[in-house]
Amino acid sequence: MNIQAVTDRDIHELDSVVIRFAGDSGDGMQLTGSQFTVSTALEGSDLSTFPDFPAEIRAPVGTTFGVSAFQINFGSSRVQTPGDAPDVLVAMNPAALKVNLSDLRDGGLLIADSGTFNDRNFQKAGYTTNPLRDDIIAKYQLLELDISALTLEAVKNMGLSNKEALRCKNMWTLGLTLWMFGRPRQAIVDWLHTKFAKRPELADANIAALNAGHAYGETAELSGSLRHYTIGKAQLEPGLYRTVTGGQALAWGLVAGAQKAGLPLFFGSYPITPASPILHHLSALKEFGTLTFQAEDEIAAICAAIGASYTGALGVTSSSGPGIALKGEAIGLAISTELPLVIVNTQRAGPSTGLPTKTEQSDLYQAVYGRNGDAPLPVLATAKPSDCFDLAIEAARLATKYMTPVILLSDGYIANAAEPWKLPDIDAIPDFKVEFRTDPEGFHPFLRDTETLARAWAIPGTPGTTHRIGGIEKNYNSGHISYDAANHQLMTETRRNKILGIAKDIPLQKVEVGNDRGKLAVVGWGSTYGAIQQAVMRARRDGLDVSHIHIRNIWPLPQNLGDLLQAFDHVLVPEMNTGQLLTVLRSEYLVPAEGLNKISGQPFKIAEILEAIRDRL
Amino acid sequence: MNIQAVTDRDIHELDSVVIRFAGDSGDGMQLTGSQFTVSTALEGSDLSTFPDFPAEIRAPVGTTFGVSAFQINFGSSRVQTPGDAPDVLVAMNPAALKVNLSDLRDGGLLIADSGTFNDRNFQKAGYTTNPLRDDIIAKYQLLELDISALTLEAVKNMGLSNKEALRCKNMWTLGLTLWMFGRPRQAIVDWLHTKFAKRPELADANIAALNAGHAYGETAELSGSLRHYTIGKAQLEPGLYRTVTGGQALAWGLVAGAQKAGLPLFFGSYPITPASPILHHLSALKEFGTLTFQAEDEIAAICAAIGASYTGALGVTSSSGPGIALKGEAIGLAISTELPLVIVNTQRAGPSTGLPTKTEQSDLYQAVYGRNGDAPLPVLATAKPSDCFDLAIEAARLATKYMTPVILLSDGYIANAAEPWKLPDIDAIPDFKVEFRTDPEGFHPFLRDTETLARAWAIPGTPGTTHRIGGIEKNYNSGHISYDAANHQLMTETRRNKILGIAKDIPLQKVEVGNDRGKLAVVGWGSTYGAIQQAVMRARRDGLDVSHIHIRNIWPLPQNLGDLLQAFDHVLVPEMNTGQLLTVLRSEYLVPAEGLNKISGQPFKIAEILEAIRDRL
Amino acid sequence: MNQTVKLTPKDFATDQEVRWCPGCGDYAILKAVQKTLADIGAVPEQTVFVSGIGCSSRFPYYMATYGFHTIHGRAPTFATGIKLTNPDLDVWLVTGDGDGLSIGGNHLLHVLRRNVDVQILLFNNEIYGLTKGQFSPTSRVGTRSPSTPGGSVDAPLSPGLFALGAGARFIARGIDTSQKELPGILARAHAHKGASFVEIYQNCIVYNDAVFDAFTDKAHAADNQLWVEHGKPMLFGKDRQKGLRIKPGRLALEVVTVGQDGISMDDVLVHDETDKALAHMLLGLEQPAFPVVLGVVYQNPAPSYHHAVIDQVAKAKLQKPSASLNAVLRAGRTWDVT
Amino acid sequence: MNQTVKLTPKDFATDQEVRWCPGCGDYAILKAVQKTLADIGAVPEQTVFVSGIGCSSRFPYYMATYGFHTIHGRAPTFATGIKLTNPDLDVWLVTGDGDGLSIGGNHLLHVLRRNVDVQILLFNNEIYGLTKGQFSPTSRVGTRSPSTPGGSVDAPLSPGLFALGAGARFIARGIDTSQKELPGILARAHAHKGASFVEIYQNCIVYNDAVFDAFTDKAHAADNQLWVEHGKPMLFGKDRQKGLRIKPGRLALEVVTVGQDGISMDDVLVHDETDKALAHMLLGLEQPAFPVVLGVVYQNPAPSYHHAVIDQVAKAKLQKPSASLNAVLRAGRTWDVT
Ligand SMILES: Cc1ncc(C[n+]2csc(CCOP(=O)(O)OP(=O)(O)O)c2C)c(N)n1
Ligand SMILES: Cc1ncc(C[n+]2csc(CCOP(=O)(O)OP(=O)(O)O)c2C)c(N)n1
Ligand code: SF4
Ligand code: SF4
Ligand SMILES: [Mg+2]
Ligand SMILES: [Mg+2]
Repeated sequence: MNIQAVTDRDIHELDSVVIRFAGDSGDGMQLTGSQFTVSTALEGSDLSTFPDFPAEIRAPVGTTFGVSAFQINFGSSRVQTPGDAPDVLVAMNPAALKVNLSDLRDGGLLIADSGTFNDRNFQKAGYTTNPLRDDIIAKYQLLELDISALTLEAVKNMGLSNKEALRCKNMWTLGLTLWMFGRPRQAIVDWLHTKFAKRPELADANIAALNAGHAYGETAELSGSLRHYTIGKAQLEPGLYRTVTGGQALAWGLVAGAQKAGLPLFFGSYPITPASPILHHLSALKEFGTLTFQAEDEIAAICAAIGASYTGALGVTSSSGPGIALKGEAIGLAISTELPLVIVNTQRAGPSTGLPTKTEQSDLYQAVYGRNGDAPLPVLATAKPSDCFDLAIEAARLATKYMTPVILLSDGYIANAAEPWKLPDIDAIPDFKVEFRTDPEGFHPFLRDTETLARAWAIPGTPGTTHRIGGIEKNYNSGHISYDAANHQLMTETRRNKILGIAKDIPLQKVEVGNDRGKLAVVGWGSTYGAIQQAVMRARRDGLDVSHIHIRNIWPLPQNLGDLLQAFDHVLVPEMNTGQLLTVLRSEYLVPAEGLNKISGQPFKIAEILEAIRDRL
Repeated sequence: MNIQAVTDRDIHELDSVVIRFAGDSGDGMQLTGSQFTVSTALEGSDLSTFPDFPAEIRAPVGTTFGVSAFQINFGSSRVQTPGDAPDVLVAMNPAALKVNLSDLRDGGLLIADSGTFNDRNFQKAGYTTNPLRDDIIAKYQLLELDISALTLEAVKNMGLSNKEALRCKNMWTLGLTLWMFGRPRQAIVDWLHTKFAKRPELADANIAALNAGHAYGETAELSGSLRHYTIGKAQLEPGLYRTVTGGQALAWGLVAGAQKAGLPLFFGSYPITPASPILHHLSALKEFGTLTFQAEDEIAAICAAIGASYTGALGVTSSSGPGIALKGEAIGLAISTELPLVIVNTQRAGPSTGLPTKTEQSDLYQAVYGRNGDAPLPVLATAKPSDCFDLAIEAARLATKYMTPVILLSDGYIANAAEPWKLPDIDAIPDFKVEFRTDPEGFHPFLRDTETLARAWAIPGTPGTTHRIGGIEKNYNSGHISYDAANHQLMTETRRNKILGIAKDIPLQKVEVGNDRGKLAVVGWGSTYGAIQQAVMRARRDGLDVSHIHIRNIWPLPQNLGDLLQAFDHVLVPEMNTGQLLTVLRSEYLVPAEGLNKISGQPFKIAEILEAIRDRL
Repeated sequence: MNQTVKLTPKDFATDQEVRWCPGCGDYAILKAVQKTLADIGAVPEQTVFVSGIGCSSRFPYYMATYGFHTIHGRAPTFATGIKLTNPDLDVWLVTGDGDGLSIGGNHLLHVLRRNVDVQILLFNNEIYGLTKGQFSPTSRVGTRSPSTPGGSVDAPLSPGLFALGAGARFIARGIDTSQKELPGILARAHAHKGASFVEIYQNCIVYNDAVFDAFTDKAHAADNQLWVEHGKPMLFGKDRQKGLRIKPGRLALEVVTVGQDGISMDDVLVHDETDKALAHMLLGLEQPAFPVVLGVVYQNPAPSYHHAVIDQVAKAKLQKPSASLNAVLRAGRTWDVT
Repeated sequence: MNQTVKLTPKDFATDQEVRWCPGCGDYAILKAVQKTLADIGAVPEQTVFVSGIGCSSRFPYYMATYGFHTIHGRAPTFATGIKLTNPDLDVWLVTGDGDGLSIGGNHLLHVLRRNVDVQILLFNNEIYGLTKGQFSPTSRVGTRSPSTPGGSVDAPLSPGLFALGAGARFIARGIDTSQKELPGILARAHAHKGASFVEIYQNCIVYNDAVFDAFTDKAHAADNQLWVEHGKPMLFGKDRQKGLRIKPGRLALEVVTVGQDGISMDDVLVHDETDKALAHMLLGLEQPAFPVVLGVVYQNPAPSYHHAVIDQVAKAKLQKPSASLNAVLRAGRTWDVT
């Protein structure tokens, strides 16, 4: 479509569009975006979204720090990222324009609600004059509509207060954009009916606004800039799909993991942005026997989870960087007592309180190295929303099979972003039922499986296996506390070897895109997955010898990774931190890997990585 | 001397002896050892001690886990370590024999109090028969004395209860050993008079026992095994000396550091083994205006210290691994608000509670990497007791000059061990007075010194510079909170560069022993200093091309370290952990360094390192 | 520490845009605090506002004084370090029901126990505002929140009773919207030497709107708010005809109506803010049977923590007037190597 | 959960050598607890002892049951996870004045507030034993310790009043050496549903010897120990002639002597363990003016935390009997790609 073609010479991109909805926290942009996502998904497009909301709950109306935005990239090809620059920007007020305009690509379409472009709002947004009259606007295709007035018109005499009526603006806007890209409205109509079941007049008004926006596109006489575009279906694997966010997928994965282990799920957590959604989702899944415990703090949350594991549940705790910091001592106890535990870290921008609502990958050091004593544990990292489901199950498997805490890294972007997900059949997922130790014969709590080195797990309530455990070093042969020097060396090495041995039980490192040897390997982990992959694919189309390697097992690393990296002339490691995976790879394999580091609280753009690739080839 | 000569062919060692006093927690072995140390030091020998006490406060009498030991190595040459194997072992009861005999070198002298070698004690120690009649004893020179009876005899009719009288056993033993090695008694007599000022009869009795033991050596008819030896003075640098433990030196160094910075010292801490001595020493130095705050936990301790720094004091907090783990979140705040703070970690064996009274170096990862977000800070590590004084001052200098928290690593061995210390002249130490920002003109809290990148430090009470700080990201140009993407990148890089820039302000890495290029560099940090140095010196005497490099600045590393390491064919890194400095060196310099790892809660023996050197050359 | 020109509430406002939701009770409290500082003649540079994390804890950014927005739950510990380092500073601590009673309960306990001379303002909205509405330790049983879709089951804590159990010596209660009374209460908290604890009922319009209506809204206020004053009979109700008295022969209070079944003014209990047993009963009274007790419920001063701490330092300095580190190092056994 | 052969105290002892100092009060408590378990017919494998860190927290190693020696101050949180996961277990929590009231104060607060069904034994020796004798939150002002050579200045906390403020519904007190009474008190704590809090005065012979002598040693015991019993008059003294009564017209207690200035038995207050106001007064009584109140001071049961938690799960299961994750994933909007 031409508003794409203007800049992008990449034919494979022609069939995708990036829209950003931006407005006041109160304007309901997140709703608009997620509903647009749904009806787009239902049309079979591939898509990737990026909700970006302010730290304030509801900042004063019209202020720049109160601006909330939702970006969606959808198309008939594999999309993978929310897109570098919007092709279409919807600005519901001057503040939204101020914050977002610079991201709109040259030649892009700007839709502005002129109804809100008045002096009071200019001033609140820090404009002295009407920015729509500014020269910079010339770069874009401007579509000025008094959406406020059009909405009020659409819902008048429906018995709404002016405030309520204006709240329908977002549905009017949604209707217009749905028309532009030929997306159906029915799903949204249904949703509005259920959402406002108790207040049908609101449902009707919102639907009226939705339809009015749609009709406006169809009938209105408009500049060529606004046209009706069609976007084909994406070539997704056949199957049943839904959209899923990382928070949802992670919660469901934990439930599945507990089921596969045959254990009740105990989830101990303390609210923190952006980790809370997992707590919220699980709290609504009690029918699976899931216990969710909102503790007094993060320490209580993890300790309660360890207590639950000690008692025979799958103990899980979840937080974000600052909260995980508080769990360090308790993680050490779980390592020392060798109890299964899953620790989920939905990373946010740090250090300290940092930028709670912005994303970052800067807790890798903390996950791999951040404890006192020699305290190794497995670390996994999710690549995207749907991946959270698979890795939550894998975390449960490793924790119970090896009797160890496992850290699962996600981040704020993955937690809130949505993508289409080909639904797995839970029953088809192999299980890994736990067998508790019940035989008193020759039992002691640190008896080990000769193969996995996992200790025997006997739980309270079992006759004949009463025992005491704790954080003091234990005798290798009896499990009793021991201050013996040689024994401490043996136990430390055993704990270490147990974790390193997991490398034999995880997938070998594969190359996502490109050859398994060559000029340049771009090595990533976590949510940079999509951006790196798109960049590498584009570079390869331009004939560059570059491969994409994505690491899910941060510790222990896959057995073949060292050889794989040695097979490339250059290794580039893009991270949303100052170079943390980089440290691990360099020290493990002595490869002269270099970092590409973005610490702005924003995901990488494809172009940023592509440029770094070009610079090196 | 022959009890040395038996095994040791190393002439330089001929003039030093290793004695270990071992007995029940109640037998006062630590006192015996420290008093022997004093009078040995006063005679001008070089020395190094190793107190090794049980985790239990006072375990039941006669049990093996209640055994307390004190080892001292002293001689006329540079000693540096408490010695690999004792030449003389004093065993006050069977349990002490059981625990310590295997360490006594072949041919060594065993002094046993036969008065305690009875069936009840054999059984408590886990012996079935009298071990002194065992064949293994043949390897050693056994001197059996009924010290109990001899002591009772010595103090009879001095009006002591039998219990009190037996308490004098340790002084009798001390008297005997002092005679053996020609050490004077006066200092101890004086000490006993002051110690028992309130109970002169106890002073007299202990002195009587001391003299009796001494007289016994002089007069008794003994096998050739017990003779009168003379040990020459060590060739120490001229000057005034005292013995000092790491705990003392660190406390004094902090007081000195605060004085040099011109700030009051605020010390917030929560008791924990083996870090508590620092709190105890500082609590008795209030005359310097030092405030010591025993907080409700480690988090409160560090936060109070940060609050004090915010208010213009030198905030210091101190703990050991598990306690430091709890401080992680607050350290992040100090990094984000860029406030000076000294964090002392007296490391102990981990993970978790681990072995509280045993030493280890396994918190380096935690110090360098153990925080959420990109949160760099300087890390220093002390090599020996006296070194604690110098590095505490250096930590205060870096913290105040660069407005950053600094982690200072010590360990349980350094904290409790004693060595002779050439007393510095405090007045001769250059100061680094802090200048608070008082000029309101153009002030904002994150204004930076263009050279150090340190921010302006304006404290409450100052007119015209009122401001607010916190853990949320701050605008580079105003210090106000900012969610701006580019600003976060800039601030993260600035914090990073500030810390990396410290490399320009610290000593270049020197080579302790040997050449600055060659076959093998043995690289150490912390309390392995003495053992590595002795091993390298011996290896060099045997003509091996090996050098000793000791790193005090763990982060940032000295600017020349990379080139230095590249100049050696092999790099060996002995650590009392599973290889933590190793990770840092390999990732920073891509040198194929290998580790020599001891995780037994015991310091390295010279022989262990020497053997590793020989294996590689 | 005295200033020349009297400052106005405005002088204590910063240039920073206030970032609470429109209609949040925090705005009213901010107003009352700024007024209080003006009333008491506070000196901006001698005043420090310390907070943890939460909507309420954003408070310092809006006060033109020194301010430290610290980490979640730990504000009391920073305040302790600040006060001990410079006792001349006037330290105010702002916290929330989650910050102060959930993650921070232990520090609140110990700052009260030690009687550190700070004013503690706990904004109780019975919810976690900043993290989008989960229930808190003061949320009533049955509170539906994102983490308790079926309603919360944890018994709520009474901040006042908790403070009393912690050894607090000044306990008061106010309401965000009680602009008439709040500044007076805050001024008393400020005048009190030692730790003063003020619980302020604050309405979170977004996540817990109207939880306090039963006693805060106009219609019910008079019959459900008992503003106590030392030495005054404890009366409430539209025409102040209702009062509290001790149940004859019992260790309990009851509501009586003056003029009904022989109850006279003399039967009504007179408030004694120094009576700990009475405070315990008043703080424990629950609606609807009883009104919500507001104002200064308990005050029983004792020396502040910093006095004792600093006295010890002063004593040590007196005993060793010319303390020299060189001397300390050289005390005890030394020897010369020549 | 019933056993065939009745177990003896010995059956609850492990083969591990007990590692407390000779003469430590912990030995006596261990004896009393082992006797209690035998008396109540506890089932070893259904019993779990959870502790933090400290001399007292070594306790689980000596009980032939399941045991978890956790980390400093956090025992209540582990106990909560254990009880919620398997409510059939009988959970005992052992802590110290440092473990439970210093670093662990917040968790103790919340386990009491939530009313988790565990027996909490706080060994109060008014000192940090394991770390070699620093003062604790219950140490009296002036306590000389390695960290307070000049004497401590922090006001001590009253464990009982703290527990009451936290919402505890069972509060009792005992003495390590009171072997006659202790097992009975522990049995009552065990019988109580919900969190039960028992403070046990424990002598640390090494670092704080004899701090409790004023009321524990033979000579002073009778006149300084008031063992309360529900429904019985509160009498004490050698020939039980002394008692407590309410000061006429005041909300306070006073010591009276039966037979003196017209005081008769009827004047002596009868203990009502369900009376919270009375509990507050009794727990607040201080020596030497008053005796130390011992025994079950307060009991006022309410449903245990785990019931409510588990009921919600049960209800959810009822509402969605055949819950299937496949179904949950497919609920809401899905589409087919063919
Ligand atoms: C260590 C840590 N854990 C959790 C959080 C997330 N968090 C921020 S504020 C808050 C609770 C706020 O509740 P409250 O103290 O009542 O303040 P309010 O927002 O209601 O005013 C939480 C859980 C955090 N910032 N830091
Ligand atoms: C995180 C942490 N901080 C500090 C310590 C050191 N520590 C162990 S026990 C203890 C206090 C023990 O006092 P209390 O609870 O009264 O037990 P007691 O020894 O007196 O029975 C302390 C401070 C620790 N083990 N862990
Ligand atoms: S969320 Fe509630 S407490 Fe927070 S600012 Fe909004 S209204 Fe106020
Ligand atoms: S130190 Fe005290 S509390 Fe600890 S075991 Fe010894 S006597 Fe008991
Ligand atoms: Mg709140
Ligand atoms: Mg104690």
